[in-house]
Order: sequence, then C-alpha cells, then structure tokens
Amino acid sequence: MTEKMVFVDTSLCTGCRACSVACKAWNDLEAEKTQLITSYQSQAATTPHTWTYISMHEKYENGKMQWLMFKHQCYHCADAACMKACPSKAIYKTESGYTLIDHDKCIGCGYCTANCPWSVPKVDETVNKSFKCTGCIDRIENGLKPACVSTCQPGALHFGDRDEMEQLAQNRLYEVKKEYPKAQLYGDAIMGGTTYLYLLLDRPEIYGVPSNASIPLSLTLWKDLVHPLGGIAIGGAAIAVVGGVFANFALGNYRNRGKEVAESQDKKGGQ
Amino acid sequence: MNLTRRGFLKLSGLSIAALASGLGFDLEAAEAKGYALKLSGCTKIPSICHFCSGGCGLLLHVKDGKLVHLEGNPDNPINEGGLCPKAASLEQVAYSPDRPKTPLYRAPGATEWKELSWDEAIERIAKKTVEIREKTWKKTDEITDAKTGEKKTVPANRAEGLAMIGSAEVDNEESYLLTKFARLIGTPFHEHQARI
Amino acid sequence: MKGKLFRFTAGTRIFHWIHAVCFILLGLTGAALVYSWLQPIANIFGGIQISRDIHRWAAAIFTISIFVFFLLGASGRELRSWAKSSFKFTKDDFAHAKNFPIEFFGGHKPFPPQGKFNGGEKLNSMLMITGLLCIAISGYIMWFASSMPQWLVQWAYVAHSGFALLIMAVFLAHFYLGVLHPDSNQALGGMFNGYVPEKFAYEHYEKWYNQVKVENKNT
Amino acid sequence: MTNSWQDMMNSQCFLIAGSNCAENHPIAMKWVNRAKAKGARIIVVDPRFTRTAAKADIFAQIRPGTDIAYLGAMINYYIEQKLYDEPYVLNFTNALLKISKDFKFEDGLFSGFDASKKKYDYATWAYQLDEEKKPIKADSLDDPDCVFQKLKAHYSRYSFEVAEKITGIPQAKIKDIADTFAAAKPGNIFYALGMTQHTTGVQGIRCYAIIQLLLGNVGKAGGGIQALRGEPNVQGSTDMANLNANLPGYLPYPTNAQVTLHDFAVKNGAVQYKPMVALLKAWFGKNATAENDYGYGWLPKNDPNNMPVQSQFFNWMEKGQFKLLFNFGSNSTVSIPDRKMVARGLSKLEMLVVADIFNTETAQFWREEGLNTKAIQTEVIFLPAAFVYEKAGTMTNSSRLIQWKEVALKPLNDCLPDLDIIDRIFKKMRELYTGSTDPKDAPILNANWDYGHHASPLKVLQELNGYNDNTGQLTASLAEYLNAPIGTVSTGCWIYAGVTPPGKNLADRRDNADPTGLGLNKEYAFAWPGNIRVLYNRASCDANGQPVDPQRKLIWWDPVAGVWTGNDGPDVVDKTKGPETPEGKQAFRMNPEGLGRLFTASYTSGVSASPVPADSIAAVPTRGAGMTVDGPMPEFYEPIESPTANLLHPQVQNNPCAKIVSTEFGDPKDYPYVLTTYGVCEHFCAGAITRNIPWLNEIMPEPFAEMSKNLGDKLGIKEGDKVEISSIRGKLTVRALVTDRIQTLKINGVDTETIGMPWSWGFASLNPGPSTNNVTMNACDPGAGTPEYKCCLVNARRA
Repeated sequence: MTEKMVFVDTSLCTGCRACSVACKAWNDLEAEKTQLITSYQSQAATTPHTWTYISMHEKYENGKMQWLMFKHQCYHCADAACMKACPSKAIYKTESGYTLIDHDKCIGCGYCTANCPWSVPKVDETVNKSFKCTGCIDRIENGLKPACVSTCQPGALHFGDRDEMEQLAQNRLYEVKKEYPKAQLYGDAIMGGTTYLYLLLDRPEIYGVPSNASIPLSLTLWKDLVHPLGGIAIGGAAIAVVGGVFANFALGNYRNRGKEVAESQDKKGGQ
Repeated sequence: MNLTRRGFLKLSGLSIAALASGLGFDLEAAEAKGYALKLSGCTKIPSICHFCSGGCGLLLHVKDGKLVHLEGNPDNPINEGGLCPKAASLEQVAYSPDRPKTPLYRAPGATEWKELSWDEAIERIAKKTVEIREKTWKKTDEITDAKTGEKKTVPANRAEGLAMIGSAEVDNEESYLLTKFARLIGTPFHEHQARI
Repeated sequence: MKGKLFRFTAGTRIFHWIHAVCFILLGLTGAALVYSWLQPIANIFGGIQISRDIHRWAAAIFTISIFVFFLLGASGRELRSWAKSSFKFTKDDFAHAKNFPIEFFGGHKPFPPQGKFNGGEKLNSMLMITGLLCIAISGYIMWFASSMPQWLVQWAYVAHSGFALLIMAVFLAHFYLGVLHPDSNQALGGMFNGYVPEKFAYEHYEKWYNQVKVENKNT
Repeated sequence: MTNSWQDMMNSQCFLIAGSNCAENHPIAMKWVNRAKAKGARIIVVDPRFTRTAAKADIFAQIRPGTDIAYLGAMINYYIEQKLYDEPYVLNFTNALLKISKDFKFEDGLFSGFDASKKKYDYATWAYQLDEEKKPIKADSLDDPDCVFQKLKAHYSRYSFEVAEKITGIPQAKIKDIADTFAAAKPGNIFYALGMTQHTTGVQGIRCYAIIQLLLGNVGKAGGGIQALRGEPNVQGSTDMANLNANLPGYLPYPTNAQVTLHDFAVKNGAVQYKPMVALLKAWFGKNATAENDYGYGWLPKNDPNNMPVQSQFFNWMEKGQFKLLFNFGSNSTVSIPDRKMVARGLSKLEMLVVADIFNTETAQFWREEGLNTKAIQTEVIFLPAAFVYEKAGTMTNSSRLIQWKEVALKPLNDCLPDLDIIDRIFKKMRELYTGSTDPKDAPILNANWDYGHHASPLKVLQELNGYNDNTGQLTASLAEYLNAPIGTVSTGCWIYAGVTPPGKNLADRRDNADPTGLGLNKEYAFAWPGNIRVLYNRASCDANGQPVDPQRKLIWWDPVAGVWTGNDGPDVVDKTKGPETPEGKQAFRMNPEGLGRLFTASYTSGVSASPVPADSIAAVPTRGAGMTVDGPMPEFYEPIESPTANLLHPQVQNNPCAKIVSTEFGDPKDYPYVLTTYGVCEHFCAGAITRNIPWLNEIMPEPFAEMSKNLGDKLGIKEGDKVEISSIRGKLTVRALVTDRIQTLKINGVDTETIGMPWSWGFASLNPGPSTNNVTMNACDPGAGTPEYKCCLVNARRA
C-alpha cells in the first residue's frame, strides 16, 4: 500500500466532534464522564477510550472573533518518538505510514505517552496496554476511509495518497492565506513528517500544540547514549570481574587464601 | 510481522474467520495482511437519520439480526457518508439498557411505574378514549352568520375532551394515521412540534 | 568472638540484605522491562506485569526501609555515620582508592591506615548512595508520571536508566569484592554474623581496628 | 426549503440569519463549505458568535428579535439604490399591481385593525380590480398606487442608522451585508428557529421573501430561501397536517360555519374542493359518495373561538376542557416555554398516553421534584416505541424529499412502531363501537382503515399516493391526479401523488447520479410536488423561457417540441403552455396572482365577474391568497419582553396581534438582560434521545449560560462558576461560560447585554439538568403560533 495521509483543514472544521463519536463507534470505545472545560470543549486529552477529540480556542483581537478548532489524535509521525521509546518493540510502522501498537507486545509502561510530544498514547491501567488512534488501519486496508474522515460533514478531513494530500494542503494554504496571513501547515516539518497534516489559521501555539515538536533530546540521550554507555559500563565491570577472578587465580591468591583458612581452621581444631 | 498483525486484530476484538460477501473489496487480500474488517459478513441496510431535517442516509451493518456498526451511507447523495455527532452516535440507541422494555402504567396518585402488557395497555387506552369521547361529545355549535348576523346551530361533531400532540419524530405513514385517527374519533385538537 | 571484631549491628545487616535482595529483584525486573531482549527474565517472575509489580513493590520496600533503618536506634546511628563518613573522602582514602585497581586484580600495594570504611568502600558507598537516590527519585517520577510534568518524566527515564546501569556496574564490582575476591571477601562475614577477622580488620582498616581495640579496653 | 441541501453548493453568497446550521443542521455545512471553496461568501447574523459564525466572512451580532429592523433597511437600500433585478421584479412579482387607495400604515398599525379582537380586517389590503375582477397593473414601478411604491414608502423609515440603533449592528456592517448579498448571485438565505421563534417570526421570513424576490434569487439553483426545519420528519408531519388548521396537503381545516362541502369550497377557493374530495375518499373509501357529500359531515369542525395551538394545550387542560392527551414523541415538559404550566395542565388530565423511545420527562412529569406526586390523579400510560431503523416507512426531509427505509433491526424488547400503536388503538375502539347506530360513531365505523394485521407502512404510503377509480390502480403521477375528474381519484395527501405509481415505490429509488453537477439527483427518492427539486424554477428563465444563468440551467421552454423541459421537473402550471401564454408566465402558480408577493394582498383569483348559481362550484377554480395576519408588509415590533422602547412607534411597542399565553411579564428594571435560547450540535431538541446517549453526554455534558466578559466582570462571574438566571416566571442555576463570543451591544445609546442558554435539559435521563424553559416566555406569533423562545428578559447573579 502506498503512503497515506489525512489532511486536516481546520479552516473548515466546525467543531461538531462527530469525528470523536465516529471513532468511538468504530472502535467500540466507551463514553467517559466529562464536564465542560472551556468554551464548548469537554474532552481534555486523548485517553485509552478517546482516541480523537477537538480542542476549541477562542481568540478576540481588534474586534474580530475567531473560534479555532483543532483535532487531536495520533499524528503517525515518520520519526515516531513513541516507537523509539517503546522498550518492548511493540510499536511499529506500516507501509502506509501508520504507527501502530502491537498489544501482544505492549507492556503498558507508558514510555510512549511520556515521549510523544503531544502525549497521545495512553495506558489503560486496567489492562496495562497503551491505546491510541490506529488510523483505522483495518478500514483503510480494506478500501474504506478512516471513520473520522468518513463522518466529517463540513469536509475538514480528507484522506488519500500522501503526495495528493500534500498538494491539496498547499492549494488550500494558498487560498486561505489571502484572508489569514498567519495560516500555515503543521506536520510537514516536524517528526520527520506526520501522517496527519494540518492547515492552521494561526500559529500552532494558539491551538495549544508545539510548533517545534521533535523527538525529545532526553529520548535520544537515553536510547542513543545512556544505554550504549551503560552497556559498556556493565560490560566493562563484568569483564573486570572475570579478569579479577582470573588474575587472582593466576596469582594463586585463592590457593593461598584457602591455605590460610585451612591453617586457621587447623589451629582452631588443634585448640 | 505476523505477531504484530495478530495483536492488532485482538485489539479490535475481531474474528478473522468471517468471509466477505458483497462488500466491494478484496477481503482475502486484506486478510492476508491481517487487517480483518468487523463488517465482513454483514448485510448493509440503509436508513435515515432521526435528528434534524437533513434526511442524511444511515447505513446499518447487521449480522444475524444484530447491529454490528452504524455509519453514514456513502451512497446517499445528501450526506455522501458524512454524519454529525448525533447521527454518528445512533448505534447506542439500538441496545440501550435505558429503553423501557414494556408498556408502563402509572395509576392515579402512584409514585412508581408498573409494567403492563400491550393488550392491557391498548384496551385501557381505547376504553378510556371512548369514555371521554362519550362524556365530552359536542354535537353542535351556535354561530353567528357572518352575512346575516343571525344566530344558527351548526354541526360540531367534536370530542372536546380529547387532544393529540402528534409528531415530527415519526414516519409520514404514522404521522398521517395520527391525523386520520384524531379526526375520525372527533378531535380537531391535534398539534405538534412544528408549532414550536 | 575470638579473633574477630564486631563490625555491623543486626539492623545494618538486615538493612543490607533487604537492599541486596531488592536490588537484585529491581535489577532483573528492571532489565526485563527496559530491554525487550531481556523480557524472558520476566518469565521467572510470572510475566511482565508481575515483574512490574515486583519492581514497584521492591522499590517501595527499598526506599521505605531506608527511612525505617536510618531512624532505628543503634543501626540508625551506624547507618547515619556510614552515610556521613562515605562522603568524607580524605587524603588517606584517596591513597587507598588509587591502589584499588591493583588490589582488584589480586595485587597489593601498601596504603595508609584506613578508618571503618576504606577509600574503595567509600567510593562504592558514594556511588551507591548517589545513584540509588537518583534512581529512587526518578523511579517515583516514572511511577506517578501522569501527575508529573512531561519533561521531568522524560528526563527521569534518562536518569533511571543511566544510574541503574552505572550502579549495576558498581554492584558487579561490589559483588566481586565481597564474594569472589579472595582477600576482601573476608568482609562477608560482617554482613552475616556482624564479625570480621581481626587480622583482616587490622590489614584493611587499621585506624578503625585501633579505635575498636581502645574502646573495648575502656569497656 | 425551496431548494435542497445539495443545491447549496451552487450559491455565491449565503445570508445565514436565524439559523446556526453548523450546530443544528450540520449537513448544511458540507454544501456551504463546498460553495465557499468555489468562492462563495458567508454572512452570519446571530445574537452570539456560533460555530456557524466561526466560518463566516461577515459576522454581525444582533439583539435578539430585531431582525426586521436591519432587513427592512436592506430592502430600503435595495430600492433606493436600484439594486433590485428589474426584469425579475417586473415579470415574476406583484410589484406592478395596484393596491387599494384605502390601504394605510399609520403609527405602527396597518389599516383595518380591530383592537378588541387584536386582529386585522384584510379588506383594505386588496388590489384595485378591473371589471373581470383581476388586479390592475400599473404601467411602471413609479405608479404611486403600485405595490413597489407601497414597499418603498413603507421601508423609507428604515435607514441604516435607525437599524443600528435597534439591532446593535453598526451601520457600516449592515451596508456591507446588503452590498455583499446583492453583489454575489445567486444568493441563498437560511433560517430556522432563530427566525420563527419570535412574535414577529412570520414577518421576518416575509422580509427574506421580499429581499429574494427583489434580487431575483427565488427559483434559481443556488438561490431561494431555506427553512432548515427542526425535526427528522417535521416537513412530513406538516404535510400530514398534525396541526389544528389543516388537513393533509395543506387543505384548510373546515370550520363549523362550513356545514357542507360546498360551503367549504366557497370559503376556501374551489381549488381546495378536489383535494378535499380525494382526501375524504381516502378516509372513507366506498362510504364516501357524491350523495353523502363524500362523508364531509363526519369530519369534526373547528370552532374558530376554541383553537388552541400546541403551547396553549396545557392551559386548556388546566381549564378542564381536555381530559385525555395522546402524546407521540413530544417532550413538552422540557420544550414548552414558561414550562410550569405544563405540569399544571397534565395534572388535570384523566389520562396521559405517551409513546416514545425513552421514558421522557413528559411521561414522568408527576415525578418532578417539587410536585405533590400523590395528589396528581392523572393516569399515565407509557408505550415504548420502535426507533427509526426498527421500522419501515418514509420521512420527508427539509427539501421535500420523501425517502423510504426498510426495517433494519427488529424493535428492541417489546417496542412497537407508532404505526402499530395507533392502528391497534383505532381497531380496538372500532371494536368497542361495533353495532352502534349513533351518528357520532359513523366516522369510526365507516372509515377506510385496513392496513393489515400488522399495519403495513407501504399500504399507508399508497393511500397517500392515492388511487384512480377509472383505472382501479394507484395514481401514476401528480399530473394524473390533477387531470382526473373530481370524485374519481382518492389521495391521503395530494402533494404526495405519484410517489408510489403502480408496482413502484419512487421514495425507494437509489440512483444517486448527478449528470448536471447541480446536485439535483433527480432519480434519487422522490420530492413533492411531482419530483421538483427547485421550487418556482420557472423564475430561473427569462420572458422567453430560456435560462438566465447558463452555468445553472434548471428548466427551459423547448419551442420545437412545444414543452417545458430541463434538468429539473418544470414547476409550471401546464408543461405545454409556452412562455408567452398567461399560464406560461407564472412562476408562482400556488399564488392566486401567479406572482411572487412583495405585498401580501388579499385576493381570490378565478372569481367570476357574473354571479354563479349558489349551489355549484365555479367552473374556473377560485384560489384564495395565503395571508399574513399581522400585516401585508413586515413591520418591526419589539419582542414582548424588551429592554427598550420601540424606536419607530413607541405607542405600538409589540406586535399588536401577538398571542399572549404567559401571565407574568418582567420589567427591564428588574430583569435587565436579554436571554436567547437555542440548541447545541451535540443534543437534539428536548434531549429525550440524546441525553440518553453516553457518547453525546461525553461531548456536551451539561447546560450553561453564555455571557459577555463585561457582564461577567460586572457580576463577578468567571468561566466555570455557577450562575443563577431568573425571570419573573422562574429560575435555574447552570455553569457560566464567560466569553468574547458575546459582546455588549449599544442599543439606542444604551449598553445592552445578551445571555445565551441551550434548552435541551430536563430532570430525567442519563444526563439530567435544569430546564431553561423555566424562565422563557409564552407569547406566540399570531400567524404561525410559534412562541417567542428567542428573547425574554432575565436577571443573573453568581450562585
């Protein structure tokens, strides 16, 4: 399968949240108890039972009101921090570009949660498995659109081949920029390129997402420096221990010590 | 890779065994890769959304009489498969534990419901309707002739005590029978949500 | 006990062995949790989830025991002074530590008289105390990650892994010296019955040996 | 809707005012966004910055209930600046027709007002007629007697400046809206309850009609006026006349003065005679004969002095007239304004029968906290109804599209379709009346009611379609019905004729092809009347019958074949009458003039100049005009509860004809803020279904009150605090949402605050909450009977 992409055109999103419901309907995810947080928003973050939600951002400037909507879900990054962080090799990439969690392998450690720049994957503590958007891989591999895309009435979500979606995004950006000079794409320049590409009307920070999302430095240090160095340290220590044993053996220290002990025991016995 | 795919299937709680019938995609090829669709083996039955007046098409995927999944009907030219959150949530009505299971009866002054059979319910309603109809029948009205100014007696044929709040929430056929029923039993006091 | 010197109180010994057992459990389960190729280790304990539970229980016992034993009467005093002295690294300690590699491989070079804990031991203690403290703090941050700032959790992983690996290396050395090294393993008895051979004590902790002798005379 | 959902993609401009379609008709946004991608402009006028407003090019915040002020200013501007479509106005509207010299508008009242009855006599709202009783046409739009000049004079008072003072929308913005909407054609107007739920609701919508007729937008692809209707089958239920003044197919309901069918025809226009006979034949079958007046006498007759609209039903119960109420799928306990009167009324019933999906607040009214349950003597029977996909049948969407669905799932538990419920009750009643010779029981015993053991929806739909006695078959088309002699065809609803021709069910057609790209989808299901997708489409052609918009061709006159043809079904009187004939000129065939009505004159067409025999129905069918009861041209009146005085005529503050139901009204001194109520995307109407759906409760968990930051500061309330909203009629406490989406308005120089609250909560369900209708006011539009939910006065304080 060729690389796929979902283009999220926030300029068309009406914040109806059908995507969130359709996701739950397709993936049999239970409803959660919520209350309003701000504006009309009630879902605060992805959870093991909420794989996509909309955040709402009210911005009033120079007498002009803007009500900005942002759809959150797994971005299915090309350089997936979660995958790098996963100690269990449970996270993998598909040919189509999706980042998936193999629940046979997942151990529920939550390293993916902590290392995802958006904290998308979440561990269900009752089963100790991490859950997140699957990109509806079962639908797309079977020729259907992802559930969120297929339900989106205002046409804010598009699904297709990666290059086709990128082109569409560029075209829309060109149009939208006329009215919203700060409009920009989000996703193409981060994490090696994401599978969910956004058209935003303003800076990512206005939507509460980091503009410079990247694999955390700590993760790189951890996996690429600390682990190899630590391995060397332990290996070195192990070699030293073995070397020490051999050296002592070669120097006859064990024999001598043995004698000493025997002597002292003899003494004891003699007393 | 096999393991990982199996893991995925487990996540979706799906059976790989089902066969595709008339679903319009190559299930075998898909299954070879391991991504089985929970819709395989389902009959697709179109319906219509029950909220605003858009008339968006629903598509129900039904297996062995059970609803497996509900989503927008891509072949309906109004919504082309799209649904709003209300419509997208409609599969939660199908087996809602909160839907009453039988007719319910609340006696005068009672503080709780009790269950009733349909036969009992229909009989009770019909008898009461007849009783009120008899009691409140208005055979004639006195009116003033607009032209002559004379008082005259004209047929009224009304059951004054019966009223009906009909519905924009039911099908045309049902709505029509509500009108027909109300007029036949003698009540023009028939209104509904279109008014509000 | 004849020919032996009393070195560690019962509390200290129990504390040491609690920590030793916890450490090994933590090391094994931790390794299984962080390296997919070491996951088979988890099977010893009955699977990865049980391993994680063991890791957390062991961690809890490990840290709680510190508070308990450091506050307990005699052993508390002993442990507190051990901890304090470990970070008082004198010229004599340095001189001992300098020769440590030679000692390690079975050689010998004279060193100035040492206190209750010699330079090598102090080095071990310093690394252990600092490392384990960092592991414990980062471990709790990881345990309660959902209520911690994300950057802190991310760095906790680095610290936890880094110090764990370092301490593991230190542990190997400690184990070697305590158990396998033909000379220094004489100290092992101190962790079982509390006594070490007088000769050994004289050779390795001359200052302490003299101090104890004076104290014994006084009592 | 004159057009359809798909047709919205053909628009160049949208005026969305009185509709929050992104939230309450989300499907609209699919097509609006498609038009937008092609360059269409979106104008939203609303008391709040809604999720629809978030997609607008121009947003104007308006004080609730003042739409006519700015719309009147737009009409004035279009006339003054000659921005109207002159050929269209001349060809297709009544602009040139001369109005009676007795017509007047003075001091806020039109001529003919009877203050004691709060009603108008329409006599002076008439045309000047010639000897043939036809309206006299002026030579030009400058004739002082013509409709156009009446319009011009009437709206000359509506300057942008006055409109700003009344509505709070800056003058420049009103001008921008007017210019934008006039420049980008075809322009489309959406409204919904935001426009209807006022005491001036009908007149506000009349403004839309006037604007669209002036701009020549009606009858065109991408044009028209879209009433985005509120419920899944509200179009169908209105077609089926679940209303006290109609019979199916919009026949006027006979009053007690119309003793015979002849009386009925004389009063309502002879065009109503045929559908009435056809309906009676559907209802009484063989028992309806010419000899017995087709059973007309069996119909109950309306007493015009005793005609409560829905929101008055509860007063009628309280007064003791109604003893038994059937309630199918309504949740009045939540949905009726000033709702305390609902429980008072229901408590007086002997029996309440409720059929619904979930156990609604209405069925459980006796359980509400604060009521003395044991003292309530009402017997209540709740009938569990099958849900939409558990039954077969049709629903008619907002664009008149009749769609068939099959049973997808067996009804849950013991639930039954409403069809079976009503069928079983009727059959049981007929059984109880068997053998009765009392004339009052004749309609029950003589009724044509046989839909099978389990009532078959298809049989009912076929009854709606009707049968032709001559062929003994189902009527094949609307034309066949129209051409058949009176008394030879039956139909349960004449506008549905043709939906099920013999052997077919056109409502079940699934061909979604759209060869024109205009979204007509003509082979998909069936739209009444006669499968026409864009109403009044004759107006999309010029005087020669050729399309004026080459991009959006709907119909045209084919001079070779001598027939109206095209992509859509031609909405013409007679397909064979060319554009030069009187019939072929008519774009609005349901109006007696055949013209679009800028001025709703009282007029009956087809009245013979010479006297006709008293007992015959005239050969030329007479057609009466639909009247707007509160004036032939829209006039601005303040809402019943308003924070300010009427700037145009202080002595006539409110609509003089409004139906007042509530008994208590607040003073702005005590209740200084304007409350407006609405629905949200995530819940539906009174919430009986959606508040029982966990996924929806997750995304909209609780009710709230929205207010400006100024008001929040003033009251010491921040977002998330609890706020108590009170009116003279009641109060409730909800979460406060302090937002920039509502701004303080300057109304006639005074700062005025608006508070917004959704109303979908009640005391039962998985997600109970306080009902906003505790505080709203029950005063209705005189024509439509719709209560003024959209504005009342309240106070607010931190709770």
